[in-house]
Amino acid sequence: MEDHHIEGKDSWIKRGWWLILLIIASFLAPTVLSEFYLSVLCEALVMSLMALSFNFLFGYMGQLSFGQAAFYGLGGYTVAMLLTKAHFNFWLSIVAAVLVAALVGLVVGIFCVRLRGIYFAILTLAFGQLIFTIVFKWHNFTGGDDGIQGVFPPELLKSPIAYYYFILLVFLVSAFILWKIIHSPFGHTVVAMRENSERTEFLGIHIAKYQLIAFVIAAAFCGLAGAIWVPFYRSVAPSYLTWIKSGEPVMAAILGGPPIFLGPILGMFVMTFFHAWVLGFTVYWPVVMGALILAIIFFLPGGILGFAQEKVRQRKERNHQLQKK
Amino acid sequence: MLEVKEIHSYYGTSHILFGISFGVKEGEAVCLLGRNGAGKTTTFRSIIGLTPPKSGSIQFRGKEIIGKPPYRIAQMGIGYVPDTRRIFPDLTVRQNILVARREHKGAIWDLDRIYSLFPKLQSLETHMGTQLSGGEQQMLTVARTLMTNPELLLLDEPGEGLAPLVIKTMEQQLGEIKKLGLTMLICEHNVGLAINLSDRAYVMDKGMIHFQGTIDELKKHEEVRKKYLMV
Amino acid sequence: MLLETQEISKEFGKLRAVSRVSLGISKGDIHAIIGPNGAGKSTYFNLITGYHRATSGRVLFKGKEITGLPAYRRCRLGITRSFQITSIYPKLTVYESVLMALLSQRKVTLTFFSPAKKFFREEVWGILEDVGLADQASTLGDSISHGDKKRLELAVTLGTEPELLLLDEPTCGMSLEETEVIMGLIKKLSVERGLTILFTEHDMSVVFGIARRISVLHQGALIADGSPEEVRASEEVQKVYLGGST
Amino acid sequence: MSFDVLFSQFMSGIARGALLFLVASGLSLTFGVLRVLNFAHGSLYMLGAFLSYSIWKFLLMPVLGFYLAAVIAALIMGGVGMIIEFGLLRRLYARGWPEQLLATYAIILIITDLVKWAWGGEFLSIPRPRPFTGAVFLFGFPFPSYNFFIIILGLGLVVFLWWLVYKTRLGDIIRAAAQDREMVSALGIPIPWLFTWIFVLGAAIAGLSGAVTAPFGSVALGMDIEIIIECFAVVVIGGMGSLPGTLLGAFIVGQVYAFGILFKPELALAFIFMVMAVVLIIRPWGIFGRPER
Repeated sequence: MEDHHIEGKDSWIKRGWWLILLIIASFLAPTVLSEFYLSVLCEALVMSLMALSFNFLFGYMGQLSFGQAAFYGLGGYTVAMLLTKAHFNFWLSIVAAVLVAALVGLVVGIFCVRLRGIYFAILTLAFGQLIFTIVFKWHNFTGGDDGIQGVFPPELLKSPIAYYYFILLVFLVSAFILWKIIHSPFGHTVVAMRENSERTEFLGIHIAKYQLIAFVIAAAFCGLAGAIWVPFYRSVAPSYLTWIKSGEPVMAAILGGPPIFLGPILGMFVMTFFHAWVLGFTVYWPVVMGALILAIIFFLPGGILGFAQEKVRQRKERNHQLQKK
Repeated sequence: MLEVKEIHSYYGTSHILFGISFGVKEGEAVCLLGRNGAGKTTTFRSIIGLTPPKSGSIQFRGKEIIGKPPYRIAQMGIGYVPDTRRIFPDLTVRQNILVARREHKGAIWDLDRIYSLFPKLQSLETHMGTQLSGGEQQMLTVARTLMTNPELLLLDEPGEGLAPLVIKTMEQQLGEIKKLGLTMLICEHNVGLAINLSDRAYVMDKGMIHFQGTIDELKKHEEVRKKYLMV
Repeated sequence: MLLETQEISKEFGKLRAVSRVSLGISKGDIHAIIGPNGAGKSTYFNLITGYHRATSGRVLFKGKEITGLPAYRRCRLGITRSFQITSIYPKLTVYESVLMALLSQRKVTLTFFSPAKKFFREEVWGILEDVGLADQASTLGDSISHGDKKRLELAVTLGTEPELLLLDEPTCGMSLEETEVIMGLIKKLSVERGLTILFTEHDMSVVFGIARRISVLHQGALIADGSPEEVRASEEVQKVYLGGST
Repeated sequence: MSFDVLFSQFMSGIARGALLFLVASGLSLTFGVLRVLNFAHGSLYMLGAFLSYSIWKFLLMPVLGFYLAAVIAALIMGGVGMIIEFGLLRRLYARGWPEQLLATYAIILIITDLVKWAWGGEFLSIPRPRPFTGAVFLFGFPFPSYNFFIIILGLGLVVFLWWLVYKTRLGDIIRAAAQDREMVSALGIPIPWLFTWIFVLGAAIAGLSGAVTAPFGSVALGMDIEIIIECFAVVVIGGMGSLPGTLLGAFIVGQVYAFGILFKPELALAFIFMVMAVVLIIRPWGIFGRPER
């Protein structure tokens, strides 16, 4: 084990160079990108955070939530309402948004974690749609169909570039925290529940409790994603809570490769930039997305990264066999 | 009639069968013996197409059947009686039998004939599948498979979990079926029933065949019995 | 008595799978439960580990009643089981699987920020050495051999540092050599780790090879209980069980 | 609250329940046999509604037009169902359910855009067909007679499905396959064929139910999501894949909706979810459902 550890440290720099490069590149991005593509990049980062939190449940715990948009939207609405109606402090509004999403996640989670597989997916979808309906129909409180306009960030973050750095920082810190959680004893337990929940229960783990904690964590990060997006976009609308929105992280995760940490981020970047590009010549984005989903399911099982990993593994195996001979 | 050659089967990623070969001739009864986990059930699942082998060949009446879906293989005349019985719990006994009915020329089995072989089932006709005892369930499973009018019957652990007296009855009924000219392949880890019914035996362990011969030869071969069958 | 069942029964609809079984398992013993298929061994196991809840009767562990406790709570008290059909983590490595058990047992599973791999290195390696899986520590669970899976399962159960270990057919589907290795292992664990072991087994050579006490179930009821010699001599046992298999 | 208000809400709840049963039964049947949850079931319903509108306009037949349009729409949707099962789902049975779910989700996106492109975003409606244009008096209170048409249709479907599932050999096969498809296959019954026809039947029922909602004046984009969420509530309450469960679930959801609207219209859906939550606490797998394996 000692050897393994040393080797691990040594190769971290070797293996992590491209990640460092990516982070440096993302800090330099505003100097080269047009304002339009900078905003697309912002959206990609925010949605990637949502996709990461979704994948914490899906890729690691093995539970597919089809209601994450509700938490994303709740985060957005909380910030919007606190800023426009209560003229609350910006930073505290963000914190409040995370808390609201986590709290609603707790209530919804209590019901949902009792179920598995497809039943969990239906129930999260149903609860998500319920929250959507409440927001949509509660006209005098949430603005109903019109949503809430005129949500402004503080002076410090007024410029798109400043806000981009804010989003980038929140994204990097959140991604790092999620990465830490996944590799912690708690994360190990979550993965073990996915692999064999019966075995794990007989090791003394109260399955429902751990699923609930994971659900709340995911809801909180989704809320955070919504909360930082709305002041950038200056408005929030009920469409943030629909199941079409919930479908996006599902698709990003499957596109990128669910069992891989960076998979959903890659998936979301591909989707967001593709979206921006497609909108240039047609308004029928959903049909394109639908076709894309089917294409991935049929031709790229395992997602982009999963597919690449499998290819690398096959090549290694082949080399290995050649060496043997 | 059935010719299995060098099949390798996997369950998920684990390699279960390592080049199994054996054959069954028309009209005979052959048994596959071996302990739990020796690969008997996987062999049966490979034949019926539920766990198709990755390599090798299985020919039924001269036709390759690997790669065909289970229902095609069953339609060709192979009847599978699974070890866990797998009665349909939402169906009555009668429905369980009738659901499998398949008309084709040369069909010899119908409800009357089944009931005359298993009179117990007639008296339980309207019971739900789950309300039966282990022995009754086993009869029902066999009856259900017979309704498909198979030419080759695969029996996976027909005596599993049954009281000795029930096993005797079962043995007798299977003997009668055999007399009708049905070819049988039986697997067992509890040697009694299979040996009494069979003409030849194969002994399996860890996914390989370790012995083949007539029942008399097996009885004489003490080392094989000790090593692989623990009797 | 470490574990005691008092008149426990379990009914599934009309079927009485376990019928008023009273049995005590003393500390440090290697205790076998035998009986034909369908005798109720698995159900009896499930009643002890909390997979099923008894229809009537009581289960006591170290004198405390645990009849109604859920499985994870019983595990925390020190009762762990293996499964007849090996129940492992297919996509975790051997090392990670054992680590999972220790994380749970030492109650650190609610730690969120320190890396899991830093925990309990020595203990995990100790267990892997004990069961002879150290050289396969970084292999995935579903790519090791059947015999090694059984060993892995034993290793995982050891990770929960149990006082009472229930093994459901520990040598099921193993070759003779593998069986002997497992038997030696069970004996060794009982001595070195002071474990109490309750196991079911089909293979009579294993049962009479390592059990210090044997209980025989037949159609859900306890029909004999005693030392291997006593059980072997019992006429009733000969009739229902040993006689039936030869 | 007076009796006539309560009674009238009860009757409108029954009608709503009948409509929900029409849609949810197809969803439940498909899930029960294929074990595939068809997210796009609501989209088939929506497409059925739009199709029947166009066929009705094309036919220009005053009395029979509506009924004929509904039947043709149902048949076309059956065909669409066959294309979906044959072209997509069949290749995914061996995969995990998340991929199946995502595939049906993709179908939703595609059908939604297709409808938007072909019919635009307007609300469309067909006038109530004769002889269901007027009102029927029950205990002296008037009710739209078209509601009775829906109720009769719902009851007709209950009887038909009950006969199909419990009284025919095909029904025996359906119930057996819902329990253990491997074993059914090993008995020589062609499972792929069975799956295709069950899916076609489910799609046709969805199309028919879409068509008969057109006279309610609510053919529009978004009707797919609205109905599927309520259908999920129905099957979660009643139990996935259970015919009596779907019937009971549809009745409950219909009633809760009708009385919820009376109480607080904005939160009618919320009441449905509260009932769902209560059922889930007591029986996580629904009233007539079975625990998951």
